[in-house]
Amino acid sequence: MQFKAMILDNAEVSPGYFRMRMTAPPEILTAQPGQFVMVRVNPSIDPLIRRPFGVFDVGVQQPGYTGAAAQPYLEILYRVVGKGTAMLATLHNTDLLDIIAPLGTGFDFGPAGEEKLIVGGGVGLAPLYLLAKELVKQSPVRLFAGGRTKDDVLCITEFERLGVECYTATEDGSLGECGFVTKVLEQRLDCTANQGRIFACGPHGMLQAVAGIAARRKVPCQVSLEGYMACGVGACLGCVCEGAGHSADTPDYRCVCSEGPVFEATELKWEGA
Amino acid sequence: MQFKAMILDNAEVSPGYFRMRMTAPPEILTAQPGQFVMVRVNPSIDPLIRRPFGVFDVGVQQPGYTGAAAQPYLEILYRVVGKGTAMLATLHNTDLLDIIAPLGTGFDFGPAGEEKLIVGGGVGLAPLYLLAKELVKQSPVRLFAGGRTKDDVLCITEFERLGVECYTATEDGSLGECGFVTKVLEQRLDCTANQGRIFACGPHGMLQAVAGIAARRKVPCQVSLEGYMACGVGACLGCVCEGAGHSADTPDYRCVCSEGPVFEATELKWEGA
Amino acid sequence: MQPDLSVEIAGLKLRNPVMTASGTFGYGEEFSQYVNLETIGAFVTKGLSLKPRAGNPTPRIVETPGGMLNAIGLQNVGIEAFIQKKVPFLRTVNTPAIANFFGYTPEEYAELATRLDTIPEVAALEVNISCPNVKQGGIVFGTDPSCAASVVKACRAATSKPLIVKLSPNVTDIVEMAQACEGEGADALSVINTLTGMAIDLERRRPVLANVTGGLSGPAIKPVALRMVWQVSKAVKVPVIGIGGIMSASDALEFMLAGATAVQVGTASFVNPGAAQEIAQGMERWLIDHGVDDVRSLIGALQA
Amino acid sequence: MQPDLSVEIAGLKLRNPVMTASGTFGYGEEFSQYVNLETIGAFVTKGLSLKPRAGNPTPRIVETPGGMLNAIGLQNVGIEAFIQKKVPFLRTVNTPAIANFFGYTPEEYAELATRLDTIPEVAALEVNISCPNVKQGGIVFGTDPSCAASVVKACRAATSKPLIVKLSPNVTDIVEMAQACEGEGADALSVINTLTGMAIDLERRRPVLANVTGGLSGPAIKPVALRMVWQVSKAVKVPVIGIGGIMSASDALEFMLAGATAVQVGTASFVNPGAAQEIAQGMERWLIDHGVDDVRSLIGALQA
Ligand SMILES: Cc1cc2nc3c(=O)[nH]c(=O)nc-3n(C[C@H](O)[C@H](O)[C@H](O)COP(=O)(O)OP(=O)(O)OC[C@H]3O[C@@H](n4cnc5c(N)ncnc54)[C@H](O)[C@@H]3O)c2cc1C
Ligand SMILES: Cc1cc2nc3c(=O)[nH]c(=O)nc-3n(C[C@H](O)[C@H](O)[C@H](O)COP(=O)(O)OP(=O)(O)OC[C@H]3O[C@@H](n4cnc5c(N)ncnc54)[C@H](O)[C@@H]3O)c2cc1C
Ligand SMILES: Cc1cc2nc3c(=O)[nH]c(=O)nc-3n(C[C@H](O)[C@H](O)[C@H](O)COP(=O)(O)O)c2cc1C
Ligand SMILES: Cc1cc2nc3c(=O)[nH]c(=O)nc-3n(C[C@H](O)[C@H](O)[C@H](O)COP(=O)(O)O)c2cc1C
Ligand code: FES
Ligand code: FES
Repeated sequence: MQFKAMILDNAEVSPGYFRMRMTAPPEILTAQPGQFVMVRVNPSIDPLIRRPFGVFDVGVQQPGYTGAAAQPYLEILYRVVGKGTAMLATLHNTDLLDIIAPLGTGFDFGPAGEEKLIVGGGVGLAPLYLLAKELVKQSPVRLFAGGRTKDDVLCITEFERLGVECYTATEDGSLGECGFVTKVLEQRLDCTANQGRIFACGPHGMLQAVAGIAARRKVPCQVSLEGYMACGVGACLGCVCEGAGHSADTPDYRCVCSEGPVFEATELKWEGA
Repeated sequence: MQFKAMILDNAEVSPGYFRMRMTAPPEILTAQPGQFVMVRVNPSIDPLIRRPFGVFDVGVQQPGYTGAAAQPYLEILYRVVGKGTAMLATLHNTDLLDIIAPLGTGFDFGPAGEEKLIVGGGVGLAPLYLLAKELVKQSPVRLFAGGRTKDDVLCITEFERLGVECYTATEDGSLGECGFVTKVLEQRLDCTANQGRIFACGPHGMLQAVAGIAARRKVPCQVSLEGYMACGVGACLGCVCEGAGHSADTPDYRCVCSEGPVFEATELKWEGA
Repeated sequence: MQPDLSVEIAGLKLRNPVMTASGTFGYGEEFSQYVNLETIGAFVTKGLSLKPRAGNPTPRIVETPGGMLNAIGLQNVGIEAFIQKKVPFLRTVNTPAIANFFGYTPEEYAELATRLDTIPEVAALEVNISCPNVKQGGIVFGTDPSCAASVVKACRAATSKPLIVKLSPNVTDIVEMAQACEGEGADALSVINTLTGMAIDLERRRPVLANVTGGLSGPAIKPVALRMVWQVSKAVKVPVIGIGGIMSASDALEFMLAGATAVQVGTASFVNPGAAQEIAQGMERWLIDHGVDDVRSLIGALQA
Repeated sequence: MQPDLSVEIAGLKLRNPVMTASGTFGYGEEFSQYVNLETIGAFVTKGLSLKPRAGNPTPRIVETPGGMLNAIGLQNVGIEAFIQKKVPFLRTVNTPAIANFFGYTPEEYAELATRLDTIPEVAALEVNISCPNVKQGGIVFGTDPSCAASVVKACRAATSKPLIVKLSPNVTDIVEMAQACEGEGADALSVINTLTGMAIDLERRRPVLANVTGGLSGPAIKPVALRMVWQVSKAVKVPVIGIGGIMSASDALEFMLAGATAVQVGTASFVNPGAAQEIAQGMERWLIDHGVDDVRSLIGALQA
């Protein structure tokens, strides 16, 4: 659906990372973890194309004053990387945004009771919070959050509040383990003899590492991809990624926006794999 | 000069008309009545080209708190007509604008003591306030302000406060005389046997009428023109108007931005004249 | 009084002049949540080829100032899958579907035209001639009048449905191209396809698009498109469909003044998925506000 | 370490690759309050003709999405007044001035080249071939390889100064044009001039520009310009000057990666009068930040 959202909050939660809450129609509550939204940053032609962001959270907020109707909301977590996100960061409460949501295919939770291993790198955590919120209802959940420095490891408190056991790793050692978060993930898999199911989102290199670990250890694994998107609905064919069987002769492209952004890791082609 | 101005105030003074005050370097105080500024509405490419506005006022404001340095300011008065002005109208205090000012050639005041007849139509009043402010120092000044309705007759109180005698006319009769302001101007010229000097700014039709009156009555008259401008400094040759001697064979184009925007009415070609 | 927005393209009646452009609206179904298809004049499918085509590696799109580049590489399901999987949807919609298609030889074009001719759900054919002619060293059909003519001739012999030819703007003389196509029996001309452009990633010192160059679309190209529609519509008798950077009802109406009988909305649907419908509604509103009772009175009404 | 920003165009040394484009910077003096001319590589004059020219009626310019159209009509003071009134200023500035000029017959071009050749303050000549050839039914010189070649040949015979030819983008094959000019002795190629476009005033049902069509410039055309610079620089040996929508140092550097030896900044100077100087400074900053000690190492360094 397409709607005009009013910004309720737009706070810098870590240097360069913003968390934005906005109003949404009640249907937003049907958004599945892993789905995303397309944001028109402003009504001008600069930027022209919408920007995609994962659904960080949805919920209903009770306004402070009595008698007011409950307000469904949508949250995104974004990092300022270019023109569009820089403009988003300047927006204030009560400013309006044009949103298309929810889009794409989200995560498949897997059976209840099984250990869920959520792996996020930097702003890749964005679509994983709503996932954790759902998963904790049925399973033990562990989060493996990585980043370059401690500033890139976001919203851990929020995950902890859900009852998720959190592990962190930073490349510079400024928070948690020093190095890549995949090391911590492997330690856990060593302990549990490769039990559980992996859900990952983050930079491509991290996803590739996670997919490799999952493949070697035969752990089911879903990854959430990015792709350069124009339409978000499967019409422009701009956002495609390569399916496992892809080659120059037998091309196998998948639409990240409609068939994904969440894929089984085994369905995809991983470079050098 | 080019400078970043901080908006100090941006108020709707009449439906669709805004008066904006912004900070400026001290050199702004040298701006001559009739000069203009080029405003970059925002740093994006939409709109791309700067928008020209007359200098409505310049001055120095003493901040409320003690010890603060006096702040030179620039004011413009603008009507919302399209994209750029609509965006200007949404700006808030403390927002920044990129300004080039002052540009162009302003009014020639003429001898002191002589009656000054200022004629403004709608937002054409914009560059005439600073003019009146200067002229009242040396001469009796009368203002003839016209508009379609009373909403289009702006800032009369401000002119009155300067000691200017104000006459108004509206096409719908909602304020002052009913009809065109040129009628009121002619009444005054009848009284004074065509004494004085005319300064006019407003829609082209009004300027043409005023120039005609001035020519018939042999009253010296300056008009401030508009033109579609790109550079504002005489480089692009986009803004030209036709000089009196202009014809297809003997073309005579003048740069509105650098030779004008103020011209002696007799220097220009008036359609049908 | 309700103004009459209907127009006709080579016998094909459209309830209003607004279509969606090929490659920007999938096969009609993708946007059905955002656009009530029965509020627009027609929609054009993604370009079809004989065999399914995989298209180019990624990145395939990139934003540019006021526009975007795409190098999708004509990925499509192919004519067979189109008939099996996409045509059933067309049957459910009471709006004409126009099949856009392309080939690499005039024979391929003809074969596609023959097949499309037999599909009752296809109301008209739009030939994309912005493709390389593999027989003639890869020269793009749409940049050479005789190449273009050969394609149109082959298609014309293969179909009795309305045949629309979509012109490439990457030419010195668009009028010459238009006349060549009209001469071989094109029933209408779509003007324009994308301008060839390029974007560079400075830090990586590489082209942004895997294909290096791509097609520029969006508001940035509107002035070029308007100019070409104006030039072409003065020079041919067949109707012209205006395309290029149309974002609003006023844009669409400007193209009609320039000589277009109908328009196509492309990139705008990405920016605003409801664009085509809103433009059609906005045109109606404008006609009412301006007391114009027949949209056809605007076609070519520019006083130039 | 200070990086080396200097480049050479046909023997003409520039302290850095940034020039201002013809028609957007007057005769150098107009912007001297905003740009320290000695911080840029060179500046190009408004196009000169034998006789003074009045140009077109107004409106002459209009903003379009991400760009602008101009139909100034080549208004200029003429070669005589240029020598009398504008050259004295050039003498005061320690930065090469390049004279842009045009004619309506190859002979007119040659005569202008002869006259400009004698002016010591003119460091190089830039031939604008986007003009109609009055002898050949008004076909634009720059859209026909043999017409273009005839102009270049005539100018080449008339001057020993560096001869830069400025190409029109309104062609099917820019490479063919570039090679025709190179073949007749052009020392460098400026790529590109404006794209022909049009804007319409819907309410008045008229073209916005008095001249109906105009030249599109600004960021909107950057992808087309980059593509053409890339195509041309691969196909010729002479240096290419990249032009079209350059607004920032990164834009300029992208053009160099695509193959340009220098760049020209046009419309950007209207948006930001200090643009050319800021772009030159920004390029230096970028080189320092990236540890590149010679800007020439970027020319054509695109990995495509
Ligand atoms: C399904 C999906 C979910 C995403 N979720 C999040 C999220 O929750 N939080 C977050 O911070 N980021 C997320 N991203 C990435 C985010 O979309 C980009 O960071 C953003 O579009 C950059 O916009 P910009 O204008 O600031 O940058 P630009 O200046 O436009 O470009 C900076 C970089 O962003 C990339 N980019 C720009 N536009 C797009 C686009 N339309 N699609 C994909 N990539 C683009 C460019 O390739 C470039 O590398 C997601 C991307 C996808 C595809
Ligand atoms: C020397 C001069 C002084 C002016 N002073 C004032 C003033 O004090 N107050 C005021 O309200 N208006 C003034 N104007 C007019 C003002 O510049 C336009 O109203 C404004 O540029 C419109 O911008 P827009 O984006 O809102 O409109 P657009 O949507 O761009 O266009 C609306 C109309 O404005 C005209 N316009 C747009 N851009 C320009 C431009 N760069 N130059 C000239 N006309 C343009 C168009 O021709 C069109 O008719 C002045 C114009 C000039 C030339
Ligand atoms: C992503 C994308 C894919 C396109 N695919 C096709 C195509 O398959 N066939 C075709 O004829 N035109 C195709 N086009 C061109 C459009 O139909 C249209 O001519 C062009 O985008 C200009 O219109 P616009 O500025 O409104 O987008 C495509 C355009 C885009 C942006
Ligand atoms: C107002 C204006 C006037 C121009 N006049 C000339 C000219 O006289 N001769 C010429 O060769 N190019 C002329 N040009 C073209 C520019 O030099 C340049 O090639 C073009 O604007 C593209 O660059 P840009 O996008 O940076 O503006 C003119 C451009 C503009 C905008
Ligand atoms: S973004 Fe258009 S198909 Fe995926
Ligand atoms: S606005 Fe450029 S010459 Fe006047």
